[in-house]
Amino acid sequence: GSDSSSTDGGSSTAGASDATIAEAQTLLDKARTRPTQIPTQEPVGKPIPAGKTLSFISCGNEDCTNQAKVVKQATDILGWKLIVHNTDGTPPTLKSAFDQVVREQPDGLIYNATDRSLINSELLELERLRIPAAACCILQKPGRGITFVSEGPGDEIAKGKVMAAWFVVDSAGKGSTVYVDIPDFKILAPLGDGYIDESKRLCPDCSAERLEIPFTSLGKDAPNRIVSYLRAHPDVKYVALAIDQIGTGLPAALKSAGLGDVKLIGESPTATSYQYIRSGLQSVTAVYDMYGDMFAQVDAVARALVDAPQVESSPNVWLVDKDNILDDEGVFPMVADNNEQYAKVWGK
Amino acid sequence: MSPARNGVVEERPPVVEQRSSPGDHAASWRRNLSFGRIGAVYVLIGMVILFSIWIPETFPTAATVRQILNNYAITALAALALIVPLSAGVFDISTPYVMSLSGVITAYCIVHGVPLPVAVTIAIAASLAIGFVNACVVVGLRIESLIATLATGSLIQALITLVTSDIPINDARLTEGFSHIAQSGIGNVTLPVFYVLIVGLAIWCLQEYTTVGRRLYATGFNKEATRLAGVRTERLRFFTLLTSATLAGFTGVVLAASLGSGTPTAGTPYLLPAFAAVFLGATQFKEGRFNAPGTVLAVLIIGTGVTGLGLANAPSWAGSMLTGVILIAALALTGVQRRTTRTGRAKA
Amino acid sequence: MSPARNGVVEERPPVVEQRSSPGDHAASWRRNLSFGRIGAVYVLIGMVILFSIWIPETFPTAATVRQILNNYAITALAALALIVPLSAGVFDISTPYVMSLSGVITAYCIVHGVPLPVAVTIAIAASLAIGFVNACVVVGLRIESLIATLATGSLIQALITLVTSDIPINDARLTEGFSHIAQSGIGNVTLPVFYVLIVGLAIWCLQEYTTVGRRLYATGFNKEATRLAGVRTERLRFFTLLTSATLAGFTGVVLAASLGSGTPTAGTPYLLPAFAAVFLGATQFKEGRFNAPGTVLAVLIIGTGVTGLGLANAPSWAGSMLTGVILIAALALTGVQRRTTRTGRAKA
Amino acid sequence: MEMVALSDPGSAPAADDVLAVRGLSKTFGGTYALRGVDLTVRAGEVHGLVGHNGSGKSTLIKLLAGFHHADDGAQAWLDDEPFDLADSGDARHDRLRFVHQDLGLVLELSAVENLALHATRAHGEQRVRRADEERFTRELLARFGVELDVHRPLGEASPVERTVVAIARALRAWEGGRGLLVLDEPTAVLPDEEVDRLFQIVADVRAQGTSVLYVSHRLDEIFRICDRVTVLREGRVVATADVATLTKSRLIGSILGEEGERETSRPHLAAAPGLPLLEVRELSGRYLDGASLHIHRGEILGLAGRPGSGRDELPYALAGVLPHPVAGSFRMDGDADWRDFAHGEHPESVLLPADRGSEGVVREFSVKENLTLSVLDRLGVRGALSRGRESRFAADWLTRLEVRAETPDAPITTLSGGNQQKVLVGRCLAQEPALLMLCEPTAGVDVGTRHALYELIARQAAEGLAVLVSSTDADDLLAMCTRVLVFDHGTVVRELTGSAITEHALVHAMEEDEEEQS
Ligand SMILES: Nc1ncnc2c1ncn2[C@@H]1O[C@H](COP(=O)(O)OP(=O)(O)OP(=O)(O)O)[C@@H](O)[C@H]1O
Ligand SMILES: Nc1ncnc2c1ncn2[C@@H]1O[C@H](COP(=O)(O)OP(=O)(O)OP(=O)(O)O)[C@@H](O)[C@H]1O
Ligand SMILES: [Mg+2]
Ligand SMILES: [Mg+2]
Repeated sequence: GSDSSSTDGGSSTAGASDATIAEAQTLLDKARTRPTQIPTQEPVGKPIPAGKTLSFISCGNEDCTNQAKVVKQATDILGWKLIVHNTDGTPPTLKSAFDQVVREQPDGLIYNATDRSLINSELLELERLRIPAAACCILQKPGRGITFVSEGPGDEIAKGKVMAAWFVVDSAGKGSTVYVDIPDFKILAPLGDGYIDESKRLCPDCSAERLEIPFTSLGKDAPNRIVSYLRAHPDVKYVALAIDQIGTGLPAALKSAGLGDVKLIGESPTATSYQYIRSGLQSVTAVYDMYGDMFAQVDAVARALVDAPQVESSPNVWLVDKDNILDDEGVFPMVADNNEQYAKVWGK
Repeated sequence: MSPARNGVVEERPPVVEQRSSPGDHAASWRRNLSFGRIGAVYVLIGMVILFSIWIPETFPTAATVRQILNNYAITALAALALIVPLSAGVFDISTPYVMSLSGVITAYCIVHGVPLPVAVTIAIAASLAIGFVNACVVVGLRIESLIATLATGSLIQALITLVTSDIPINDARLTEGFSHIAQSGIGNVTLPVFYVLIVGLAIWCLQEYTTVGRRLYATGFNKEATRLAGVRTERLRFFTLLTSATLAGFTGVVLAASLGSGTPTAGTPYLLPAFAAVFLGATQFKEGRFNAPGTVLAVLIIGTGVTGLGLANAPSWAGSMLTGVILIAALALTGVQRRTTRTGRAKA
Repeated sequence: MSPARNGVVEERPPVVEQRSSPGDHAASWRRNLSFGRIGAVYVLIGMVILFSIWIPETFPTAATVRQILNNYAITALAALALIVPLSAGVFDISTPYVMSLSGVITAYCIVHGVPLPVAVTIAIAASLAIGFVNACVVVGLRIESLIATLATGSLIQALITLVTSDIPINDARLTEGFSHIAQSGIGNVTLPVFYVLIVGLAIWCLQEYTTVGRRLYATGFNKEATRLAGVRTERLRFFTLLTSATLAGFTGVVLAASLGSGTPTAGTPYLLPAFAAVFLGATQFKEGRFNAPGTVLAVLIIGTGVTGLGLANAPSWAGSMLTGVILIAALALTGVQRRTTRTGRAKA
Repeated sequence: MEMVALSDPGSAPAADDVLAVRGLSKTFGGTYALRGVDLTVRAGEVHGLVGHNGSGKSTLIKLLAGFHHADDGAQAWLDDEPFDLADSGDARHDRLRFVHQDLGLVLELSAVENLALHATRAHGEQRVRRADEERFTRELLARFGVELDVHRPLGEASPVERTVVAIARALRAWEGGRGLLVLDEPTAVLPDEEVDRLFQIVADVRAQGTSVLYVSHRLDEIFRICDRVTVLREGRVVATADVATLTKSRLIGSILGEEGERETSRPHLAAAPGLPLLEVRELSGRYLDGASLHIHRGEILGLAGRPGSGRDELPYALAGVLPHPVAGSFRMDGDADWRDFAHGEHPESVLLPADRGSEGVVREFSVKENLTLSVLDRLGVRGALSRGRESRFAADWLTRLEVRAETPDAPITTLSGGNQQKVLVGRCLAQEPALLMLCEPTAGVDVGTRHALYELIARQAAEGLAVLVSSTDADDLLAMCTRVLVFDHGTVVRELTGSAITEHALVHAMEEDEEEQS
């Protein structure tokens, strides 16, 4: 990445010291560079048998649908068969899907964002059947039927810190910011902690608050709630979004409320928010590496099947703005040759 | 005087032909088993046959039956909660919110060390209190029930947010003793299935074998005439809202136990399926009357369809498609049959 | 024959006393401005005063008015779509799904290079087709409208999933010309506000000043009597479902334009607020009749409350709380006033 | 009004009074429905209650039943003991039994359930004893000579059957002895022979020592069964008198507040010469079974026959509004082509439905809106409705029909039943049809209105309107019709014309036919 065009990097007196801004700038420069290496470099070391069957439980929303496609690429590399269990994300259908997995006894399972308490008995049954299960986006630690967890709370905090760095640098340590949180999604809480704490650490005089909006306001009155907050806090010019989905429709609402100068810092971009970034309606977003995430889970299942030890890894972080955004539409791997690198790790 | 003792008009022949004499058991059975009575049963049978041919290995098994029963028990409970008010012409659309509230309260209490029975009692008492508020608004302030309970639903949502800040309550204690309420069972059939049986039976008895049940129907059909007959219709309507809130409260506890957490929005996904089931159920068995067996049948039908499609690994849109088609088919079958029967009789 | 020509009873004095002479404007105005007529208006005024005292810097400004209008225009459109069928006694709860579908179709077409006017036409034509299906199911198969449209809603959902795989459609082209449909405006008041005015006015004229409107109300109140009075009630009911679908389709296009994307679930959050607004609206202006000004007023009230609370930095539960309280207060005021007027007059 | 009041209405109740009411008033929204009504019903008497439409009869009864709350100042005694009208839980209410106007039945429930609904309240029974209830219902209805499927919703039963169920319900578990049975227009839709049966029941009730308060607009009935009669006019008691001292014309005068009787004789109408307006061949439906008939312009054709004879189905079949298929053909003005009902065609006509409450009025509409519902197209240009024209139109018709309403914008439900009926007749006439079909045109209509309606219709017929009247009330046929068809088993079995139409002939025709069949 180049020096950020969006920062003036000028000397500041109040707020953050030049030193901390420089620290933030360093962090930011690193984060704006597209990663080139997958997190897990360690080869499995044993031949992974082909012809295995992997089950994937889809929650029925956009992300899950895309995840299924990515997992398919991974299983294709391994020569495995993938069974996708579609649910609508509600407890009965989710539970039904897990029941079905227990009955069908595949060689491995991948699922996401389902609390263990709903499926405790199924997970224990899978453990008994020695079927490895990898999950993402859950708060629980591995164990008792869960073989591997990617995108845990620690990874979220790291992402929040990078977003905070962008805010501090862009505002030259003089701004005020708000983090828009959806408490329903508990996995997003550490992200907010990372963002707010890091903002305050880098810039003790900056104000960084949290605005909670209910999950039900997504796609409806979330923009209005944010506009109300901003009108009541005219000094806040930086809005960090727990997920980019919150920002759908927000630029238009800001514009019609005369708040066009407010900058949006996002996370887990949607196709809409990429579009916003391209047209300058949103400043940056922290990319969610779906490829890395899914491949890491398949990798974990593969290691479990050949009794190779699991490896700890942290996902890559990448901050995207108008200047370094790719032209890709939809889902793309954060590491350009993600699939090839994994193939090498898997010995394929 | 007893009119039975005076034979005023014995010499006259009956003016109306007796359409079905009471002794004619065969005919009465034929009527009870007609499409017009139980169109949905035939749809269910048809579906079972279809799926058994389509996926003979996995569908026609005891495991499938268990899977359907276990996973749709809570939907059935949520639907049963609506029957009593609906049969008295009262819409209670606050029940999903009561479900969420009661689950959240139970979880909150347990996490704060309240013994399980006390926690459940508190939750159900709170639900009853909500029912009381509903009843006061609908009966006391004489506000149309549909919109009144929409309004109280909003109030309950506020209460839930106030208690939980929209953060699901999770804790190890919730996956222990508490979860047995929903997750333990007899021979792999979980307890909620038995709750459905008990609640369904109780409602059936209330509606079929008690005078209150009959007065409820009468109130729902014609409030004025029923009041003229000396029935205290307002008191009954009051009572129905207490019933639905209490049942919803109980369902909420069971739902929380099955989720192993107190989720602030746990109830909302049940709103539309529950209403669909109750209305479809009202066309079965007791034509035009909301009834428990019909409702349970309706839930079973949808459950069978969706589960069958899941076993067949159908694409995710197939589930919604089938739900819609089943609803229309069952209702159309019931209706068409009824109309042709009438016409046939007219010609006879 | 003309009634004027035969004087059957001319010798008798007319019994119809004109109690309120047409000249008595003051009394008629007093009646029109009573709580019983427009309880909600007083609630709105009270709320405006309260917020203006509470947050004098930000609330009583033109910006707040614009914010409310801009942000609730789509809710108002969604609610207006429900009025015509409801006044004929037909529930159309598929409208939120039609909204989603039409938005998705528009986005899909535009992304595939179809010119904007053609894309919008296609989307609205598709909505009309859905309306036709609804009408066939409700009128043709004679299935109760509430559950029939619940079923078709499920079918539409399936259609949406089929087209989009539940992935929102995003593209640069959607944030260009297309978004002007919703996002441009006149003096910071966006176009949807004007759509509400136009649609609301059209519905008002239909209901108040046309024969069709009168017949629609009659159908809703007593279908059988209206049919026997020579009105083609089934044809009217058919027509209402076409209206609601078309209006919902239009609303869906506007919603998609305001979101700048074709979101598969965009419409669903509008279901309950729209129904609440229509039912609250039916208690205003034209007591007991679903009407456009009442509906728009209801949306305004909720919008003002929620926006005011947002500006006042109230916690997130306050919005739902206020919504519930407003609904109950407006309905109770309207109802109580009406009853006391009667009693008062009786005592006089 | 020189009718003799036989008891001083203002005095306290005497020992043999079953029911005494003093100073009973009721206002609805500022309008008096009843003002200071005194009423005394003696032990063992049948007491008539008459009055024009909207005079307050039903209101009085609903006050007795505790359905409405009386204005302050009213006193009531039952068997010499004061009782609280407002407290419907008062045990003494058990000695008061009601059959309300329009019967107060829940039509979606079956006969068994309707009977049980009422009875269980009195006895505090919580369990439903299905077999007992069914047996009891069958026995009870059999004694009244009606056998209907006791498990079908009453909505599918005929008006007669419903009336019987309502009466049976009121008398359920009645032990006889002192008490009061209140019947509010029970005969409004009953044919004569059913009326006879009802009177047998009334006589039996009275023989058991129970008093009866009897409301009817059919004054003959008052003379047949009542001992005394109270006349209400505009919510006040204008007289209470011994029936034996009265003549029909004096009673009518008292009801209408005028001296003398307004006697209408049957109109001398001549059917227009030439081809009939409508000819119908082999009409079949649920009850109709190959009925053929014709009607000329300027003719008032009556249809007689017991319920289920096809007589009541015919107008609906001709209007093409039945849900079930209808077979047969028709032609207008002697066209060459016979058109087929089975093809969904039907003659141009206007129908006044039989059941005012469920098929006639739109309860939520105002008087004006109800009146103009069928003629909206004529009140505006191309779908636009002219408010001014509508108001003038409505005011014109309401005056013409002598409708007692506060304003044309008052809700229709604030009108008495009879006045609602006038509005509906207005709705029909306003359509200026060639063929008008009236079902039960005078059900619940007072004598004054009844004669006004007769005259109105005769006047229209004289101008060339063809009218078809289907009525259970022989008076309607006698007073209006120039020709009467008697139906049985779905076909026309007799035709009476001109002076041959007498009450005797009508009854005879139906009975005779009965004998032939058996
Ligand atoms: N809901 C109401 N609100 C206001 N006024 C009413 C209402 N119902 C009836 N009235 C008035 O009370 C009067 C008596 O009506 P009611 O129905 O008691 O007449 P009635 O004597 O039973 O006549 P009918 O023989 O036509 O049934 C009428 O003038 C009517 O306008
Ligand atoms: N619920 C009500 N609200 C307002 N006014 C009413 C109501 N019920 C009756 N009235 C009025 O009270 C008056 C008396 O009505 P009521 O029904 O007692 O008359 P009625 O003598 O029974 O007439 P009918 O012979 O037509 O049955 C009428 O003016 C009627 O319009
Ligand atoms: Mg009456
Ligand atoms: Mg009356």
